Amino acid sequence: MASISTLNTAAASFDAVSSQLASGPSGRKPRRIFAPRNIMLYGALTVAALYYLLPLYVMVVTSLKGMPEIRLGNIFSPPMEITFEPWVKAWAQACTGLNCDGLSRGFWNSVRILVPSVVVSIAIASVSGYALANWRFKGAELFFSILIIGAFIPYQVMIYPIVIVLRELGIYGTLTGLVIVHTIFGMPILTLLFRNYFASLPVELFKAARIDGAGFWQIYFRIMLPMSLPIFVVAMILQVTGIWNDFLFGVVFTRPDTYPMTVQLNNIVNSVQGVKEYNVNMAATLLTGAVPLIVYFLSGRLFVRGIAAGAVKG
Amino acid sequence: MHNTVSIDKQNSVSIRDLSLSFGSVTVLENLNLDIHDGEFLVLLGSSGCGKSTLLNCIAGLLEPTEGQIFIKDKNVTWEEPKDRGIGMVFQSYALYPQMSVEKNLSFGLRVAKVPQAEIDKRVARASEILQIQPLLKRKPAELSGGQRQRVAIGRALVRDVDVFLFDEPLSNLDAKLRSELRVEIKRLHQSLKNTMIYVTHDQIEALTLADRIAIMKNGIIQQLGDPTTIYNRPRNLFVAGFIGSPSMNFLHGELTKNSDKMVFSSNGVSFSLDGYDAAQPLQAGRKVVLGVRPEHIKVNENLGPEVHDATVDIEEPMGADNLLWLKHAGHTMSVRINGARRFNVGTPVKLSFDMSLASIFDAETEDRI
Amino acid sequence: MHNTVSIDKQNSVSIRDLSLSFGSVTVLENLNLDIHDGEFLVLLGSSGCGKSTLLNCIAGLLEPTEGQIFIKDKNVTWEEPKDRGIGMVFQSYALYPQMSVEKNLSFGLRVAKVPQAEIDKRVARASEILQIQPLLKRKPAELSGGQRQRVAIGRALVRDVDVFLFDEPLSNLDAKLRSELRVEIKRLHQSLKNTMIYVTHDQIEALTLADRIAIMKNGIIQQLGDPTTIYNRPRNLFVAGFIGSPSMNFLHGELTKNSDKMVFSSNGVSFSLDGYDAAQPLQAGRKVVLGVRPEHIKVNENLGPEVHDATVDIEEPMGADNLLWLKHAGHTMSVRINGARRFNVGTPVKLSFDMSLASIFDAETEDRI
Amino acid sequence: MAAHAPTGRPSQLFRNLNAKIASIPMMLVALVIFLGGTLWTVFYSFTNSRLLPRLNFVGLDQYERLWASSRWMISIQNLAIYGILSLIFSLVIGFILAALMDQKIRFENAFRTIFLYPFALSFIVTGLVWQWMLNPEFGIQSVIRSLGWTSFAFDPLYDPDIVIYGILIAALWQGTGLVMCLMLAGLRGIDEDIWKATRVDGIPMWKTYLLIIIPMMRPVFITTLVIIASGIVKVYDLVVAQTSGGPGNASEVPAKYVYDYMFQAQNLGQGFAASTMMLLTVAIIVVPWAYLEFGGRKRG
Amino acid sequence: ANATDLEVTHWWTSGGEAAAVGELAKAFDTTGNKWVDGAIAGSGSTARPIMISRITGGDPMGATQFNHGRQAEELVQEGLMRDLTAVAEKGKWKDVIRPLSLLDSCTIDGKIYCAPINIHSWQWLWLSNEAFEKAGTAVPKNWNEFVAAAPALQKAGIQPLALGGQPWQANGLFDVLIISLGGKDLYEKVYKDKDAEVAAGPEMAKIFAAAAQARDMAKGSNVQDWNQATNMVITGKAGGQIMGDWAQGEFQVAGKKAGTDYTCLPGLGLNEFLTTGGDAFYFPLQKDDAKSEAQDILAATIVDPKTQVAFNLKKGSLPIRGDVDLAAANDCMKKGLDILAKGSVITSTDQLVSADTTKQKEDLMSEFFANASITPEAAQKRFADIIGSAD
Ligand SMILES: Nc1ncnc2c1ncn2[C@@H]1O[C@H](COP(=O)(O)OP(=O)(O)OP(=O)(O)O)[C@@H](O)[C@H]1O
Ligand SMILES: Nc1ncnc2c1ncn2[C@@H]1O[C@H](COP(=O)(O)OP(=O)(O)OP(=O)(O)O)[C@@H](O)[C@H]1O
Ligand SMILES: [Mg+2]
Ligand SMILES: [Mg+2]
Repeated sequence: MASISTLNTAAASFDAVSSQLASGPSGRKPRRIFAPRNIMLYGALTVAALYYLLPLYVMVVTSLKGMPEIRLGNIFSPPMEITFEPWVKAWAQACTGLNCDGLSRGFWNSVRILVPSVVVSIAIASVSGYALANWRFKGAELFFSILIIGAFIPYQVMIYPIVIVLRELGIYGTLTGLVIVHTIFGMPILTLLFRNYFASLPVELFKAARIDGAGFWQIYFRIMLPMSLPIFVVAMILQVTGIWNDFLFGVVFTRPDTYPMTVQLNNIVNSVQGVKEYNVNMAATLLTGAVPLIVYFLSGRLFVRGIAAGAVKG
Repeated sequence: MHNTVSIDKQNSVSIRDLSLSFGSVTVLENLNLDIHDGEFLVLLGSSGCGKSTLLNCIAGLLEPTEGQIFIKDKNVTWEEPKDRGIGMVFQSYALYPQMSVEKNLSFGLRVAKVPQAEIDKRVARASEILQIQPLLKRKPAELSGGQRQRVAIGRALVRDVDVFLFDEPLSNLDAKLRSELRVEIKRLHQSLKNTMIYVTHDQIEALTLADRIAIMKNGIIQQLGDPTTIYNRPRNLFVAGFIGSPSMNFLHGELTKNSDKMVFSSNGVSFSLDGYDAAQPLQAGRKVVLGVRPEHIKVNENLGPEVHDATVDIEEPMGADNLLWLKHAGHTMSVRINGARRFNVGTPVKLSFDMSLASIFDAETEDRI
Repeated sequence: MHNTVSIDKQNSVSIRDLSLSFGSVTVLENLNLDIHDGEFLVLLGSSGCGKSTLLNCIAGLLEPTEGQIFIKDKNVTWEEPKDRGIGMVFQSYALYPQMSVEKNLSFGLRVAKVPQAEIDKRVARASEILQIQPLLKRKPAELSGGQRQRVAIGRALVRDVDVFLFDEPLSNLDAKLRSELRVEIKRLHQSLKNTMIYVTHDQIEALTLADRIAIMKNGIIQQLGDPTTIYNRPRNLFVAGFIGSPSMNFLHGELTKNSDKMVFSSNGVSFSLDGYDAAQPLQAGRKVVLGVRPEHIKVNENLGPEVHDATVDIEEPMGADNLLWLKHAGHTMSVRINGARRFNVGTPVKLSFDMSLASIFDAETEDRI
Repeated sequence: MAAHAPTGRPSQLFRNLNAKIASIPMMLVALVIFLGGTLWTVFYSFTNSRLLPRLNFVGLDQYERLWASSRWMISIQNLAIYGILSLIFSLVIGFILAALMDQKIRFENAFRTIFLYPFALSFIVTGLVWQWMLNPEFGIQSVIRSLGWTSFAFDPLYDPDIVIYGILIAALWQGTGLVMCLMLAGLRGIDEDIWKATRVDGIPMWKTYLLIIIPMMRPVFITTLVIIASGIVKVYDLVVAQTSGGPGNASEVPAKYVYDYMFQAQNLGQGFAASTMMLLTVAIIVVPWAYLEFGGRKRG
Repeated sequence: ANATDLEVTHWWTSGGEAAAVGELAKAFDTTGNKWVDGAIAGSGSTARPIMISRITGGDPMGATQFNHGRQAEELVQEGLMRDLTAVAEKGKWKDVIRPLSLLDSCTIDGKIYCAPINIHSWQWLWLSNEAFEKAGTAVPKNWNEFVAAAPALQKAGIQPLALGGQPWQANGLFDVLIISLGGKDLYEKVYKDKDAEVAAGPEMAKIFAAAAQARDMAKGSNVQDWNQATNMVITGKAGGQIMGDWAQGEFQVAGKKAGTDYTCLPGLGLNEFLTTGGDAFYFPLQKDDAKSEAQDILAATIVDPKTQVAFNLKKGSLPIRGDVDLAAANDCMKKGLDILAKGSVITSTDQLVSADTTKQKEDLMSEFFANASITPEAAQKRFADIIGSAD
């Protein structure tokens, strides 16, 4: 990339003067680590990194303090006395109404919602993307355009019609219903990603497979799938974070005993009993964010690669 | 549209009145082509002229807008690719990256549920023919370009097809490998005797491989013939200019009568047409283009009766040959001479032209006279 | 590192003990090269051998790990690219896509705050030289490949530089355009007389353009010399095999003494070495490789005193030439003959070899004997 | 010689039947949910439906009331401010970060992870954290005051005039990482030779970015713009979590208006009218883009 | 009967509320069924949409809290709610429930669709004795004294009036001002008769002026939830709060004693009228007969005297029947009961105006209370518009 060359700019100009003095060999190669340019570069990055890290730091620190300490100290000071009480409370004891089992129940509910929703939505979107990219037929692009415009429609607008559709199908309030809702709303962006990705694969592969006699599904499973790891990772991350973090559908399309973690979080945070227990709130927040964060940390590198492959090419 | 079409029994592939448009863009128009059994036919043309489109139609990967395609006397216009008895080799190899070479070769057979013993036999035979036995366990990423292309050919080979389709199979290889694989493909054809249809924009490949060449431009076949005919008797200006490197020298001028003999004159210089084998009577006053290939001009040696003066403008030594760019009566002309003969820029030289190997085209219709 | 370096005053670019590594990979090692004023030097080598890296070092786009670079007697090792008096032309053209051709040409000058009148003058001159005046208002996307490359050259031209650097400027163009632009670059050099350093992996370009060619392999210059020398007297097996298409024929064998005369024998056939100009004394028993170029073998015509038997295996007619692949005593051998002479496959032929144009290499060191 | 009759084109319906079957979910979603749902919404916006959809048409009444409502006007205004600023800032910050990241730096992975991790968190979480950070009693304001600057005031969430900027800070924190990612991918896609050419031409770095690189990245910018814009129109959770629209109505946004009127006020008609207005805005932005992106271009 | 799980949704999640729900659940569980708690935190405005979508979506809960009044009107009309008339007749609700207007608002076309559980009145001023002590003034006896004491409180660094940021709180406060400062007639003219002229008139102007005063006094209470505001009063950080009787529960949970630690002034100490809004449970139609049976049992349980006592003591609200013994009730509750007994009751706004109008009022009030630049006159004009188009 460009960058190798630009890195050297400062160094080279620094030495330019000395080399003009004589035709002989110029001086020692200047040290580059503390070049002003590097200081600015890393300085800027570090400042930006601090801005991004600060909230995380505050969350962690606050969640490890007791309430008295929070009331006295400032939010940035490290805990004088580390306590895991808030974590325990957030996970297992915090109450919403009569239920005092914290986030733990919501966690498993979330997992139960997450797994089928991610699997189904990715499966359907990847097949649609594949059909769009490789098996173009009349009207396909029209449906796709509608889908893409659909990505911009505020969810609130769609809630009512969906309630009606699910009611007519008789699956309102069931896990199936929620999975369908997540699939629907994941569809536009995922289909776009998959379509772009499959379109970026060499079309000859597809042609070769057809000549070899493979049909729609054989090509999908035996040729396309094994080549699509990066985009599946992107889709997975998007869906895991999206579905895990979803609040609106979780609250509208489930019932209290199957509330996902975010709803539980909202309940805990908003069920103020006396004073706001910031430490418990922060612990609960961290616990809720943990799953997408872990998924992201583990596969972030593939995410960036996949984004480059699927999103940026239009 | 014809209602009945007669097809020569010897033909392996017949294309009748084929048209294809993408939306409003017509890529192929009313194309007819018969390819004989066992023939090596090369489709040659510049980029975007519709070669791949035609090949994809034959393969069944594109659906023609109009027309019919017959393979081995069977109308396959609406058949699935796999049912047409064709194998196809792509420029980008199109190997399945996640499968080993062996799996790549056998994929089509496995899809067709051929018994394992049969699969093994065919893979063994193909890999022996192509000498890729040691590579069978490798993934495509672990192969060189040439090896990949060999595997791609193998994939068509195992399927025991009647017709091989090649879409610029060698253009991703470097010059050296290209010439090696060219020889191998030629050898393969000599031993298998299948029908092969080969798309390329490289005239050397076309000239060396083809039994017949079809030269295409804008979706229309300009000339169909064996390489020698195409090289020596191009049917029109386009074919003449397209084949040969460096290009044929073209001189614009007109036919005039000079003491009973017809001559070509241009920029005040006249060329005797002795030895030219005209397809049509030559009429004085007709505006024409004279085409002479660089190797058909003699410089300072073995000069014929008519001698022209020129000076060396640029010299391009190319090892075995030496290419001279000469200034001659306001034209620039390229001449190919033996690589051992060298000239300095600015040297005056004498030329003579071999009219028996030249071509004359009507300036208007651009067709050969 | 040297402490003092003497530089030949006539040299335009001098490279001293240049080394460059990317991390642990050493790409260039201790490279020395002097390029004369006004010379056209071609760096030729296969992909990945370090040609671009060397060019980028000269341009100042990469910083060498060790060594010095002098341009016009000035040590520029640590200078900015713009201060080195170089212009560079890239394979991908690297035109600024959203600027018109005119803006592309003048952008560097405007940034350097050259007065507008001067800019106009230089742009006008460059576009006249390159005949791109009608294109000045267009955007790069509206140009053909050849036109783009011309604009890219123009960008170097307007900057009035001492040294032109070309990094495979023609490899993105098709064969026809490539040969046209090759001639133009040659003409440009003849008129400008600037120093030009030209990277390519195409031997035809190297042979036709270069005053001198530097053949590189793995970051080391294998041979530096004028095209004729390189073609006819390659210094080692690599150079011999790299240059020439189709490749030189190599026969592995040994030197033996046959009735007082040194002969080369291989697979039970012996070749007289009469006429070979040995650089070292020939010793019997030495394992060697005999290299003969395809055009230096005669078939059935003008045969010399020593005649070998062979049969035609494959024939590749290429228009002006005809390439025969022959079977001869267990070797396959390529021979280039006139395009008008045709042979059927399987025909027995007689060959004779011109030893004065052959090369003999030590089988061990691979150096020319 | 054998005569063969040409065959006609077989029915198109059954060609690639599997592909069509596999696309049924997509078609259903597009038609029934997105198109159907939208038309349904628009249709009912002309009724005076309350808690349940009813077919009592009242013409444009709902729209008249909507545009007379000061809360709707505030919402629109907020969306405009928030939208424009968040577009500008996320593009600028995202691009600058990407440009910095593109300098072959060490620890690239670490930096990238840091910039991108907020993206993994929900708006609910983001809103809570920033509510906490911006809380005048405990957050940044109190910290700075305790450092001695006692008159320091930074409590955007409690000041109606600037509350939308408080939301913006949180939104940027959450979203710029993704923008950076997209921009970085775009930068990495730029031909290396362009950079070399600009150095040989002696063009300063900032001019290179401004005059050459950014114009070259137009497609990436457009993609990014569309992604950000679709998020902006939908902004809801963040506001709810951070301010619930307060203080007063100062941080209300259209999506929240829709939700509140549909469900809290039990006036579906009003909510649908507001939705329709949002859809209209979206359509004005998106349809031309979608047309250029998907309609006008034929792929090979 | 064998145990049936009945899911009950409600938005009682604060300390006192949760304790009260616990009593209800306990009572229901002893009938041999099982209370499945479906608390949705936030407030009615968060929870109601969810409840409504579930009912209209065909996945109804066993029972759900609504404010009785017009919130569930359409659901009933749509036939989605269970008719409780039989249960009511069996439990003689018509005889025991007092005031009877509570049952009226559950009655549509002569059928009873909900079981009222408590009476909530909004018209209370809660004062922190500790705060006034600190400010060195006597604990006020009415709103006017409270306003007068505000500067002293401010000087002592105490927030005079605590007010949470949620719109319904500002809206409630304003309605309290109408009744307590303007009187029953004014209230009924505005909300019952929806008389826009009165709403724009001079009497209302006075109310708006008072609201502006309240706005000044509430400036700086940066809390969101009502109980956080109450907490300010409990801890002496604020002088007082206008909030419904449910605030009582918070004082109780905090272990504060009425009279000594805090003072409550019904009707702001001026006009001792209470509105009889409150909560009621609705029972969406179920397909499962066992569930329907359990619904009836729950409905009966809710109105049962024992449950009424247990629940309302914890909740701090008033029971819906006159025949229960509230010996354990504290000062404030007794004051409320007295007022009820006197018959000084007014229909609550929930019953008088639609949710739509309420929402518009909330929008106006929350804007007015948050933004000091809106003049009382401007606010009144918008108010009159809302009343003019109210239904
Ligand atoms: N799917 C498509 N939609 C629209 N136009 C197309 C499509 N595919 C090909 N074309 C157009 O059809 C023409 C012929 O394309 P084709 O690929 O057959 O050319 P080609 O001769 O194979 O060229 P090349 O040597 O570059 O492969 C081109 O002008 C191309 O732009
Ligand atoms: N930035 C880099 N980091 C690491 N290795 C590099 C880098 N750039 C080049 N190389 C390596 O240096 C070697 C020489 O590269 P270079 O680009 O000079 O080759 P080249 O001769 O120009 O080849 P080509 O003909 O393909 O352009 C290659 O092996 C390449 O992998
Ligand atoms: Mg093609
Ligand atoms: Mg290179």
